[in-house]
Amino acid sequence: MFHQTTTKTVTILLLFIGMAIYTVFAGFYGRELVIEAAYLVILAISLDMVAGYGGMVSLCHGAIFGIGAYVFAVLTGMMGVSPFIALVAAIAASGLFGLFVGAVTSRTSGIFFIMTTLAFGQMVYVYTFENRALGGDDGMSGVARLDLSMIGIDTNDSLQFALLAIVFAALSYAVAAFIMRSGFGRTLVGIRSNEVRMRALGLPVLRYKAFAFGISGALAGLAGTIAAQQTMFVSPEMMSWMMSGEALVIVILGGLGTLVGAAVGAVLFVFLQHEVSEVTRYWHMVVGLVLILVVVLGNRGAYGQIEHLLERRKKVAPKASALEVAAEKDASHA
Amino acid sequence: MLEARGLKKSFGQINVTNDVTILVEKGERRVILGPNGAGKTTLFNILVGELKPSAGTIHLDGRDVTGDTVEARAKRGLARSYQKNNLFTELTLKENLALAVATASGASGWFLRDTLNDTDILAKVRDVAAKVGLSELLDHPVDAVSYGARRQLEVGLALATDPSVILMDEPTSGVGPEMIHGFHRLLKTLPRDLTVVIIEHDMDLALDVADRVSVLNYGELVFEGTPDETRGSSLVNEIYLGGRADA
Amino acid sequence: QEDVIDVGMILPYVGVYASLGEEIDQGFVLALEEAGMTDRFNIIREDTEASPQVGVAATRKLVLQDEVDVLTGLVSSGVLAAIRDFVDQSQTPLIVSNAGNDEATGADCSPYITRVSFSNAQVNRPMGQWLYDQGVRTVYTLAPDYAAGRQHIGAFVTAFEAAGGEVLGQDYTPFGQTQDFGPYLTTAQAADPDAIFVFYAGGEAINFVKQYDSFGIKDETPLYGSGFLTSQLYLDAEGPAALGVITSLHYLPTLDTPENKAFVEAFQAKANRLPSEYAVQGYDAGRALVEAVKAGATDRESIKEALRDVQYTGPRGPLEIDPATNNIVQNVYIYDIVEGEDGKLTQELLDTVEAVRDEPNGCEL
Amino acid sequence: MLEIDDLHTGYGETQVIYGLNLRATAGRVLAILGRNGAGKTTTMKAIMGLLPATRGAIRIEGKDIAGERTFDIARRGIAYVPETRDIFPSLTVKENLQLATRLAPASAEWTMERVLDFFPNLSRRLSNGGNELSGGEQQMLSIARALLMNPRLLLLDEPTEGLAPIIVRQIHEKLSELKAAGMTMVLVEQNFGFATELADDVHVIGRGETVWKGSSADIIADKAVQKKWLGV
Amino acid sequence: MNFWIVQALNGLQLSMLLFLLSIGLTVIFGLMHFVNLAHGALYALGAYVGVSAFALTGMYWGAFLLAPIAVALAGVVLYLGLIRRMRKAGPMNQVLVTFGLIFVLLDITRIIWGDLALSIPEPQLFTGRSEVLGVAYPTYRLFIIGLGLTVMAGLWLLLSRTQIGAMIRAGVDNDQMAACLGINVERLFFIVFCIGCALAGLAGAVAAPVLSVTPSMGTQLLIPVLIVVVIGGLGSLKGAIAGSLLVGFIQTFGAVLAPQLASVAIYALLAAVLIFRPAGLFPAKA
Ligand SMILES: Nc1ncnc2c1ncn2[C@@H]1O[C@H](COP(=O)(O)OP(=O)(O)OP(=O)(O)O)[C@@H](O)[C@H]1O
Ligand SMILES: Nc1ncnc2c1ncn2[C@@H]1O[C@H](COP(=O)(O)OP(=O)(O)OP(=O)(O)O)[C@@H](O)[C@H]1O
Ligand SMILES: [Mg+2]
Ligand SMILES: [Mg+2]
Repeated sequence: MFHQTTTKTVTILLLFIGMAIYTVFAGFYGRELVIEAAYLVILAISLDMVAGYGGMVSLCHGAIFGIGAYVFAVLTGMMGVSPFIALVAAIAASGLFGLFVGAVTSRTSGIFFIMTTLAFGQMVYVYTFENRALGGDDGMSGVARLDLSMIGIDTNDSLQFALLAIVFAALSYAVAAFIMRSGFGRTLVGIRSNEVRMRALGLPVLRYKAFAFGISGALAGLAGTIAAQQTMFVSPEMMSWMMSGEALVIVILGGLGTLVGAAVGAVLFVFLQHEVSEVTRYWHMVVGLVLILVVVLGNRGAYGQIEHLLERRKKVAPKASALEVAAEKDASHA
Repeated sequence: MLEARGLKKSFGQINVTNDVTILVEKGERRVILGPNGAGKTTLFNILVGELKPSAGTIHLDGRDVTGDTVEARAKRGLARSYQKNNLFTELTLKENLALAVATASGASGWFLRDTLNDTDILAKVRDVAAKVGLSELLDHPVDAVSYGARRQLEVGLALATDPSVILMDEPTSGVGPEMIHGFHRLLKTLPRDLTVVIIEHDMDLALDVADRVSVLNYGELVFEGTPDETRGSSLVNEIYLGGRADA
Repeated sequence: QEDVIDVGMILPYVGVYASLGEEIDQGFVLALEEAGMTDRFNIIREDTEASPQVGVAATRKLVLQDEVDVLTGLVSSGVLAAIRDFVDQSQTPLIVSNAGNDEATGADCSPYITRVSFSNAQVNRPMGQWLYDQGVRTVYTLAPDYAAGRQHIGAFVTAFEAAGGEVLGQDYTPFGQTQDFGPYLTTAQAADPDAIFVFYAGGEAINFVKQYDSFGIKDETPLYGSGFLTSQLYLDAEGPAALGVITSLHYLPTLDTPENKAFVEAFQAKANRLPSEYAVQGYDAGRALVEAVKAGATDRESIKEALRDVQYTGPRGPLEIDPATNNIVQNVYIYDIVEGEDGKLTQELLDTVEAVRDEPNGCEL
Repeated sequence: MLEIDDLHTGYGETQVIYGLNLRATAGRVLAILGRNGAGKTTTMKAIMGLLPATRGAIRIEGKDIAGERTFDIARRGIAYVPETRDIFPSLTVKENLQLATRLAPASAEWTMERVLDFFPNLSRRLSNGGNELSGGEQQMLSIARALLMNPRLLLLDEPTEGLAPIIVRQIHEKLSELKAAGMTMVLVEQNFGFATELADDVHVIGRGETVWKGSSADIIADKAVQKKWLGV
Repeated sequence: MNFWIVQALNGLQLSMLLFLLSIGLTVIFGLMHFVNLAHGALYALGAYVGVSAFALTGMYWGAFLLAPIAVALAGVVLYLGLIRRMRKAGPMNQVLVTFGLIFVLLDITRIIWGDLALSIPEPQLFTGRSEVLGVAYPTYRLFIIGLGLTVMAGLWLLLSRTQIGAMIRAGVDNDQMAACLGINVERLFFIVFCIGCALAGLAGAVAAPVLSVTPSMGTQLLIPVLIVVVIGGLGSLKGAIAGSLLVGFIQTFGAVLAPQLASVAIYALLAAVLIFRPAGLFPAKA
């Protein structure tokens, strides 16, 4: 179950503040990386909500992310709608799509759930890829950025846009953390742990799962709109299962089911990818090796490992035979 | 209160439940006996909706719930415990019970408040834990407590939903003598308007708490009567007790 | 001491297009070496991984952070389409060395985008008339289902129908997902056309040619296509299955001209294999830049202007930049695959369509 | 037959057993009693090599098996009926049983036929999935599976749990027969009557140690011990 | 008529190819419940080794023999170095590790064999076309059909006549209890994993003459193969067979009857199957 522990608070604050400081001092390219990291943070958090806490490992979050991006792109680029309205519409559309996928897939579980979500994701991908009106495989350019000039923010300035992206990421974390520590979030964990029992306790499990997937989808859609604004361009590439796979890798890399891990993983992933690709053309191999190492050295992901070391369940070990002691006490009362 | 009429269920060729009719009154303590494989657990599964009967109807509090889902019946106050532990194994006992309390009270839909930090819910959790003798273990994860404690938690989860009818499937199996006593006491102190149906192999306990006893054999209801009638029944003795008069 | 010109090279070095990126890169460097001007240019390489998103990021980095004077590269049309607006707005000249989407020098053309490779229509249009002239009256077409596939086939079909031919049927196979062409081949064959015309490239080209051969359709229905089908790069892998396949392309390593001979020799010395059309495209991108600089260009604006006047005879014959579209004007060669003297497969030139030029198609420069 | 000296074991960092000693003599039945959570199951798991002994020795016929891998221990002729039954759900009843016959010698005493004869309930369910059995049937299957291994030492963790009285009696008879035939058994039971009737020796575990040793008759007579350590 | 016979053969051929490609995955994933995303990469490795073996021996059969052996050896290394630790680490970690492996294996093949597409010719014995059911059909494709059926039968026998299948499933269900029955679960899984790898290698060698050998061939194939395994239901050979037939025929006849939908056909199939049968068509009894 999710608890906003000190370790979590400190780590997440350090992460976002660190990103912000880096942004201020980085060059143009560094800021692009920060923006990429920021939307990946959001995407990863949205995935961790369902995968890490709800046990619903999704391979269609790339597609949902893409839906957010495309809705935003079509509305601003093709139809000239105000980016604010487009933002809301994009989040709503991806949320609804998430709700839909969640509803129809909620009866499956485990690998079957993964594969059904993959199927829906791929259908969206193939549809977009072959749809000429949406630019087909060439994608679509002409995406607008949010206009925040009335509060003095110039989103076309790389520094300001990057900082804005960090703010969005931080807000997303806050929202996710809030939900995960609410009754709803707890219930989600219960479903992951034992769906049958939750049902027997009287919970309409399928509705909760679908709803959780919808919320997660809305967040993923938000990530998509930021990605679309960054490059001012969208392509079906964003929707492919590789994107979903990448999101999953990020979550596990950082630590599944910790939320903070998702954020840490995203930053780590972007850093790795770009640092290593500077050095060698075979950077995929290096990233692959790092992934393997992370798992072999602890199975918990980078942040998960830290949390484990710091918070090693102080209380976990029941003193041997606590029950026995209790029973004795009971007996002596009787 | 709980009225099941003409229930039928078969797996392949075998009729596991064959025209079983059981009418339990409000506040009644009903014990279900029967040899292994008689169809007792299957009957529970049908009653709570985990299995669909091929024939028959189920009424709960006068309402036909035959077509209702498991969760809908649970919402109407029907709770059960399982014969084979069915818990939230990686969560603590407190979290287990809190999930049950929250689901029953509607708190599982809270978006703004934390159920694990809610005084009402926690009070209820402690109350239930005390009833089933688990107060000392609340902070331990299920997979770190002994088997007997897990059996107790089974019952605890069902009780925590504040049911009007509770079905308990062999609640005392694997539990030590003094915990059985504790459980015995618990049964006696449960509010009288709570309807209790128990599958139980411990005859001392069963016949002491029962208002009426139903005996299943090969999917059929072969006997129904008071505890005294049960003790005296040669049929029950033959198929279930195995000629043991002292039960 | 003259100023060094910063060149941003955007190519895929990993992923499905990695080998093409490599060829183009080598060709480009060869052009600079040939001109003895390697010191004048500082090449900054960025990997697009064939992903538009990465491509955009790479381009923005080259333009905004490295402040390059000229961009070159681009294998995939998707990446080109993705960076088009940015290149145009940032006023950075771009020499396209592969991506063939018609729009880039058509409706979406930009004074800053010069293409020295080809356009999809350019390579295929000549085949329409040519096939009709060979007596082919009916065709069935096949191509992968993506923008380029539809353009390659579309240009051919328009020309073929204009010439009087008839298209009996068309199938677009799922791009990147189709490995077994059996069902499509059987369907095409059942339509009983005079010929089958296809566009496939890369691994799909190899699969297609081999499977076409193994189904024995070759004996009844000859195979024609866009020249990428039997590119030098895939001939070895296709093996005897490629014999007799007739296609059109803007370059063949077997062209019998002094310019090409010299080029092939130089490339072989460097890379130890025959150059493909991609190597030539890379070479011509380098050569065009060299010519522009020789003509006195030094910065973004002057390079952009000088590129429009580039004109020379290179390995693929005479070429120039069309001022109306900034697309290349070049010969298109029709060739088939035969067994060479050394027993290896080689291209045999059948016909040359000279100075093929695209219509502006909405381009206003 | 089985000697445990100064056993320390537990789950990861949680130590549960502190210096436990135990003797099971060949041809006799040893009952291990104790409250819920006393560490009975933990001891059984340690014998099977499912938990590492952090200290102490576990000897089978004089040979220390602490540290040996579980399947090697099983191949020494030790069969285990766990309290959770551990039927393989994706195997049919028949397959569950067949697996156990793999290591048995051809001339084995317990054969498939004999076992099915003994548990007729199972013979009607041979093609059912392991998870389609009733609780009691699973318990029978678990015992049947152990018998089919034709062990020299049989470890039984609450074998009567969830069984109808009639079956409990039958099992009692069969185990008595086995005992008469010279099988060594270690039995963990909450059913005090069942255990003391069957067992020759009794060890009581409390708080991770052996707190009482004696014969069945001793403990039946010693109400104080019963009350203190078992809560009877 | 002939048209439909040929298309049916096409469907069968694709099914068998898919079966060969997926059977290794089925064995590892279906029986061991180990999520081995690197299966595609191992298959590609098999194809590449096949290319080299062909170059070395000049014979197709050299590739046919050496590829499975080489990939099985790779499997040994992987198992001892990595997979063994991952067996109980849960599906998420397995996904991550084998995802990492994809990258590593991909780059290793690129470093050794380059980026260019390669190929090997069909074996002399099976070139050309043969008459079946009144139509001429490529002989090598008939060979694939035959080989698929043979492997199918072989595995069927192995799993039904021996207890290996039951032992593996027992090990997956509950490895501690399996060990208590004297089963050396560790060694069993080691063998299963290596067999799965060998089958991947074999698939690579068999596919190489029909499909081109490219670094991306493995990733391209991974999804269809996962779909086959999942549609069929985990843990059953029957499921893998049903899955490959279904996917093979839907792909083939989708391409013939509704080409514009061909690309979504298998995803729609997957979604439909799992929505109505949430555990696949032939779920193991669990
Ligand atoms: N997986 C575990 N991790 C940590 N502690 C555990 C674990 N399993 C059991 N324990 C603890 O070890 C102690 C002994 O447990 P054990 O299961 O051996 O008891 P037992 O005597 O068999 O009880 P029961 O009669 O209830 O089966 C208990 O206090 C329990 O809390
Ligand atoms: N899913 C199933 N498929 C086939 N048969 C089943 C299934 N579930 C139960 N059975 C069979 O139905 C019969 C009744 O099972 P049930 O679990 O109801 O027995 P029970 O009376 O609870 O017995 P016990 O006291 O042993 O728990 C058993 O013989 C069992 O094998
Ligand atoms: Mg039962
Ligand atoms: Mg125990």
